[in-house]
Amino acid sequence: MSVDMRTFLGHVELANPITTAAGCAASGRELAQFFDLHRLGALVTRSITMAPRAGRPTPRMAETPAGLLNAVGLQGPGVDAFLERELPWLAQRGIKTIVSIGGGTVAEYAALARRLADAPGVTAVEVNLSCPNIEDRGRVFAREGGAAAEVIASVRSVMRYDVPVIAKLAPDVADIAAVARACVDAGADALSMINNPLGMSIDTVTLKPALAAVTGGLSGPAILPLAVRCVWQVHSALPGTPIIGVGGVMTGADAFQLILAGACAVGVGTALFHDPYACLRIERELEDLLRARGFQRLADAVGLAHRPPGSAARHLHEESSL
Amino acid sequence: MSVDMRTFLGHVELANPITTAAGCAASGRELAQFFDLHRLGALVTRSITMAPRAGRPTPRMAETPAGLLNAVGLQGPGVDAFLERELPWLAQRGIKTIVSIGGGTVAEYAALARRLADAPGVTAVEVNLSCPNIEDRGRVFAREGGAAAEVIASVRSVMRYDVPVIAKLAPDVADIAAVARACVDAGADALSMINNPLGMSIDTVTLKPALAAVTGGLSGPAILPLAVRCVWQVHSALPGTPIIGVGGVMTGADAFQLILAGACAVGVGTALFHDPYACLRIERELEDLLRARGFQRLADAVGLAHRPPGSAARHLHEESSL
Amino acid sequence: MQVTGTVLTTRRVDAYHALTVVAPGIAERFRPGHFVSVSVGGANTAMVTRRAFYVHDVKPEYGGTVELVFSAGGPGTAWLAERRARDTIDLVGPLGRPFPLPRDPVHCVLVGSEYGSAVLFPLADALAERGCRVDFVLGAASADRVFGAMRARRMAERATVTLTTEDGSLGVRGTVSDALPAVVAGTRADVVYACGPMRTLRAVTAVAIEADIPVQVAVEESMACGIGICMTCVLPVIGDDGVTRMTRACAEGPVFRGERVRFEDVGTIPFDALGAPGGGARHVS
Amino acid sequence: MQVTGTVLTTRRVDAYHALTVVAPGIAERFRPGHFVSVSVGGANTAMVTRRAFYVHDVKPEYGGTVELVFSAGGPGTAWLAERRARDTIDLVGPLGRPFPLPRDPVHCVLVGSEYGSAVLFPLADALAERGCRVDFVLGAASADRVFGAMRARRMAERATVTLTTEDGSLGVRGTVSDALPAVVAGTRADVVYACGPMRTLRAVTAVAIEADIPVQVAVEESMACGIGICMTCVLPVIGDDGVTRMTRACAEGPVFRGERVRFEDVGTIPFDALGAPGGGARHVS
Ligand SMILES: Cc1cc2nc3c(=O)[nH]c(=O)nc-3n(C[C@H](O)[C@H](O)[C@H](O)COP(=O)(O)OP(=O)(O)OC[C@H]3O[C@@H](n4cnc5c(N)ncnc54)[C@H](O)[C@@H]3O)c2cc1C
Ligand SMILES: Cc1cc2nc3c(=O)[nH]c(=O)nc-3n(C[C@H](O)[C@H](O)[C@H](O)COP(=O)(O)OP(=O)(O)OC[C@H]3O[C@@H](n4cnc5c(N)ncnc54)[C@H](O)[C@@H]3O)c2cc1C
Ligand SMILES: Cc1cc2nc3c(=O)[nH]c(=O)nc-3n(C[C@H](O)[C@H](O)[C@H](O)COP(=O)(O)O)c2cc1C
Ligand SMILES: Cc1cc2nc3c(=O)[nH]c(=O)nc-3n(C[C@H](O)[C@H](O)[C@H](O)COP(=O)(O)O)c2cc1C
Ligand code: FES
Ligand code: FES
Repeated sequence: MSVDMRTFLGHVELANPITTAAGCAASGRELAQFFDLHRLGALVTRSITMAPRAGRPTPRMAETPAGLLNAVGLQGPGVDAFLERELPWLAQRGIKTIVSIGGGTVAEYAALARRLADAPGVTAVEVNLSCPNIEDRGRVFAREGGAAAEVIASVRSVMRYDVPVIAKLAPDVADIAAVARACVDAGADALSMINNPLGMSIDTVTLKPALAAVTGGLSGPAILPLAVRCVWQVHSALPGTPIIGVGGVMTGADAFQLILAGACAVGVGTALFHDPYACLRIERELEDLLRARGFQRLADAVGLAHRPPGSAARHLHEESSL
Repeated sequence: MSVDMRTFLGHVELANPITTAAGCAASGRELAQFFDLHRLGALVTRSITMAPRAGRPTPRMAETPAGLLNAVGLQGPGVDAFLERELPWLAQRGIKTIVSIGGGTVAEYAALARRLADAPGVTAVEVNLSCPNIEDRGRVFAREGGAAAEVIASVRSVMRYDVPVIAKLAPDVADIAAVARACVDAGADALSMINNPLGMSIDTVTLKPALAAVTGGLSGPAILPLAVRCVWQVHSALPGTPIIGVGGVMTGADAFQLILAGACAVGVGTALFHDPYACLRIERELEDLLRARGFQRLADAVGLAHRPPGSAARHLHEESSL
Repeated sequence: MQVTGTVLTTRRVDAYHALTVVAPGIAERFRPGHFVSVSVGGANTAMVTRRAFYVHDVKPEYGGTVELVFSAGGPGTAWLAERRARDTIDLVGPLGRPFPLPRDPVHCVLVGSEYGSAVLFPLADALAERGCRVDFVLGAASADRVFGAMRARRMAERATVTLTTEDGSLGVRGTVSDALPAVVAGTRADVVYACGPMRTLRAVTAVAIEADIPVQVAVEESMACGIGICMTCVLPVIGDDGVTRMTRACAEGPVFRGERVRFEDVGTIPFDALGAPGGGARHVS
Repeated sequence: MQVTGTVLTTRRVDAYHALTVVAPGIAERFRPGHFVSVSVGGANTAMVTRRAFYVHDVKPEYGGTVELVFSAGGPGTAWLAERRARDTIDLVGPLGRPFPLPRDPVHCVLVGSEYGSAVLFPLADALAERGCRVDFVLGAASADRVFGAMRARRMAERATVTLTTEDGSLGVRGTVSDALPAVVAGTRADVVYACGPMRTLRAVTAVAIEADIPVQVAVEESMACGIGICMTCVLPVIGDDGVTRMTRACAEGPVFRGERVRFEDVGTIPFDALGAPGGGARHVS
């Protein structure tokens, strides 16, 4: 018996819940050498910027316990080249594509959205809010609900109504549910979380930061418990909003945790670096787990850990471990 | 040639920089079965509360990749029993003891400080700010600079001037340097970071949260990159303030990372659960590393990664990985 | 103490794996009921916590060996099951408070469920040495999970061995606690010792209370440290003063007097426990 | 492609470890200059990234084997050094763009430093097959780190093998680039192929430019994925259009034309690179 793996981001249907994570699948072509991209729920692009970006100097990566630090710095071709070469390649093949965008000002996000508004093949727009706001001393948009909401409102106002706008949130905040709510109030149709928490590693031989950029984003299994917690808290606060759960997913069981916490789709990033087939494997493992537990539809598992079978909704202190 | 491992928290001298992390050494007696506690730089107690606390229901722990989630809930005997039975045991043996305190209101912290003010054998007081503020809808003090500062000011005003007050900070904030500055402005003599970021795990067999308390604190190697980053950012902002670096330290090299980032002492928590001798081993490994790299004094390594040998101070974007 | 032990032999015993490890210091200090904690996963593992195991057997060879019996479930026990002779493993132990032994040569019934039976054999030896009569009740879900039946039969020349399985594939259909009342009555037992899952210990304790004889249970709680410092392994236990405290299974246990354990409240903080929220004590969260 | 390969043999070669792995699919597709990435640490490891290794040798046995040569430094290579015959390892490959081969039977100098020499032997075979003359310059810090001297001597019957060590313990004292100009002149080389650390490749490239002959270098950059999706392995390379781009060593490389690599700018973003901060392009951070 096969499980109905379809899921919805707003009114956009995905054939299955497993997507790539933003910035972890380059242009798509690289992974296409390994498997048919149609088997993805969706491909999420790297965060597209207005101008081409060379990114950060190397070293850009450092391994940490069960994790990876990266400071790539949104290297990419810029929106013109993206619309000319990358998006059409995906669109012609009919690959569901969620375009991630990144900017330094509200106006830049809006301008990016405008460029995407008429482009064919944009399934949804994911707004990477983990970019420094150059009009606010480099403060990252995602760390402040007001700034995040402004970006979302401006993007939402520009995009066609049938293209969902997804706000991608970062965990480095005191209250992720508050930031999420601000984004939804500003018009976000869905949320994606988590982007990389900021980390750092120091090389004890050279006595210098391991990354040229000093700090970098932490990804991989180490952050799975943070992702599960963020998805849980936001789904608690906004049960009606679709969530793409991202962060440290290496197996179907990891994806299942995010789904039980409230995600209806799951992004896979660092796992792809280890296993180019990770998305397919995780999708298969997830389906097997669902089937083994008697689920006929993925949708029935979404957020289920909030309503344990046979018990009334629980009211629990969730704010502190102490 | 032996390295001078002495370090200072304010004007309190520790023979070496390695301490236990708060809440990870019970009453001290448990570890004393394994080694002589005098060999610690200091013993940090569990967070002492006014009343005895039974803590949270079990399960209280879940393993995560390179990490551990705990939701113990500050189980402890309360300040009376602590002053009667635990502190005297340590004081009589002359073990340097940093007493951690936890409360639900500013007044409760102040009351705890008052109880400690006259107690003999208090080397320093560490204020655990990761407790929910029952006067602010359970918002954790450490997540809001103002609330944290109020607690620190009230504790500082009560403690004897020669007993340093250490503010223990949590990483679940948008700007840890801002919280740190608020605490220092309110009178904190030193800072300790990081407390556990909030995480969660879901049991994919029972389909329920793995912890009875739903969410819990993440500790262990997974969080080392977050701890290094926090110490780095705060030392950058407040180079004169002593920092106890805590979070995921399993080896001397991990401790060395925190020291190069700006910590002058290092707390060891989860590693003790795996290796009761962890503090001694880490101290030895750290000393070996320092010696191998030609350091004669630990103090010379503190914060050194901010000033790489042979180069001018760097100015680097540190706010974002992107 | 911490010991790097060399694996001497590995074998399968029905559903279980048995590992004999050279660990002189631990073997020497061992008393029945002690457990050890094992570091799993090797260098650069993502598994940060040790795994706890009862010591099944101690032998004097090579300065002292300990045998562990375990079922491979999660990743840590799966790793352990892959160890081979000459591999080394890192043990901390012996840990916990062992079974108290009676001074007089009394009649004892030893009750074990699943791998819980493993811990009973060194206990049986110690009891036999003191001239106690030792009867066994060993059970599990199915025949391949009943541990130690043969050895029990060999030991219990002048006593009885009762086997139970839930599926009836061996011995009496049912659980050890179903079979226990008859054994207690038949052997005129003075004391019961038990090890197994919490629900088994609860039922066994009820039987002993009913029979008005003391019962010592060795419990199993999730443990992050095994040495009393992490406070994750607690269960509600009534103290000598009548006060219920959240008590560490690793440091104050794993052996408790059965009637002192509030089995029905395991997994909760009973409202009348010392420091319970609302229980007189103010709480901060 | 991803292959679970069985280790056939392991051996020590001076300072290096060599591992022969049965990996038919990879062996079949292999061209000289390709590399593979290896998953390290086994189940439940804390090491999340693969390690990249050049393929030293490919043999048809067992459907196809690949041999890797590596020095055990960090935890991943240390783990790999502990593999034994019959263990399985997980490989992805062949990866990268291989060395371009000349159409004509030209004179080639192959320059290898440390384990970088390993990648030159399948290349030498391919060149020899095309009737090229192949001379070697192999070097390292010390004698035990010069890889492949014997094999080079065996291959290069009608050609020369020059060895260099920085400590003078073998061959000429100095580096491969010190020795290279004389070899290029003496053999009237038409092309240079090189593999080794970045500073070696930089010096070798300078020699080739000076001699006005093409040079192909196989570079080594820290890689998190090896398949072109993580963007961590970039270095500044000048394109056919004269524009410098931060170019992926794994996908566009690891083999580049030496004069196209801006060695002096590796580890920086040259101000004139496409998308450099301030370089015409607006930047968001
Ligand atoms: C005092 C004591 C003695 C024990 N003796 C034995 C024995 O002799 N034979 C045997 O097979 N098992 C024994 N256990 C149970 C054994 O510790 C667990 O089966 C084992 O830890 C599970 O590890 P895992 O990697 O397979 O599972 P995982 O689920 O990956 O374990 C994850 C974490 O949870 C903890 N954990 C999970 N299940 C248990 C459990 N049932 N009890 C305690 N901690 C758990 C682990 O220690 C680990 O920290 C004993 C437990 C205790 C507390
Ligand atoms: C294309 C290519 C081919 C290579 N071929 C060989 C070879 O044939 N033999 C050999 O001995 N080594 C080779 N290397 C280097 C080898 O990949 C590293 O030595 C190895 O990854 C270090 O792993 P570790 O666990 O010992 O060190 P760690 O420091 O623990 O590695 C941590 C992380 O950094 C990366 N890393 C560290 N050093 C290097 C490095 N020098 N190059 C690339 N990534 C690095 C690792 O991949 C890992 O992700 C090659 C590298 C590349 C890029
Ligand atoms: C190398 C790398 C590049 C990334 N680039 C982007 C990006 O361009 N935009 C974005 O929103 N997130 C980016 N991310 C974050 C991921 O999309 C994802 O949120 C995060 O890595 C956690 O998931 P993971 O643990 O599965 O990798 C990047 C992550 C990595 C590791
Ligand atoms: C079981 C457990 C109990 C803890 N109890 C306290 C506590 O009482 N007070 C406190 O400030 N921090 C407490 N912490 C946090 C630690 O002191 C430390 O900040 C954190 O665990 C990170 O360090 P580690 O990775 O070395 O464990 C506790 C951590 C653990 C794992
Ligand atoms: S397991 Fe840590 S206190 Fe018992
Ligand atoms: S290693 Fe990932 S892009 Fe090259």
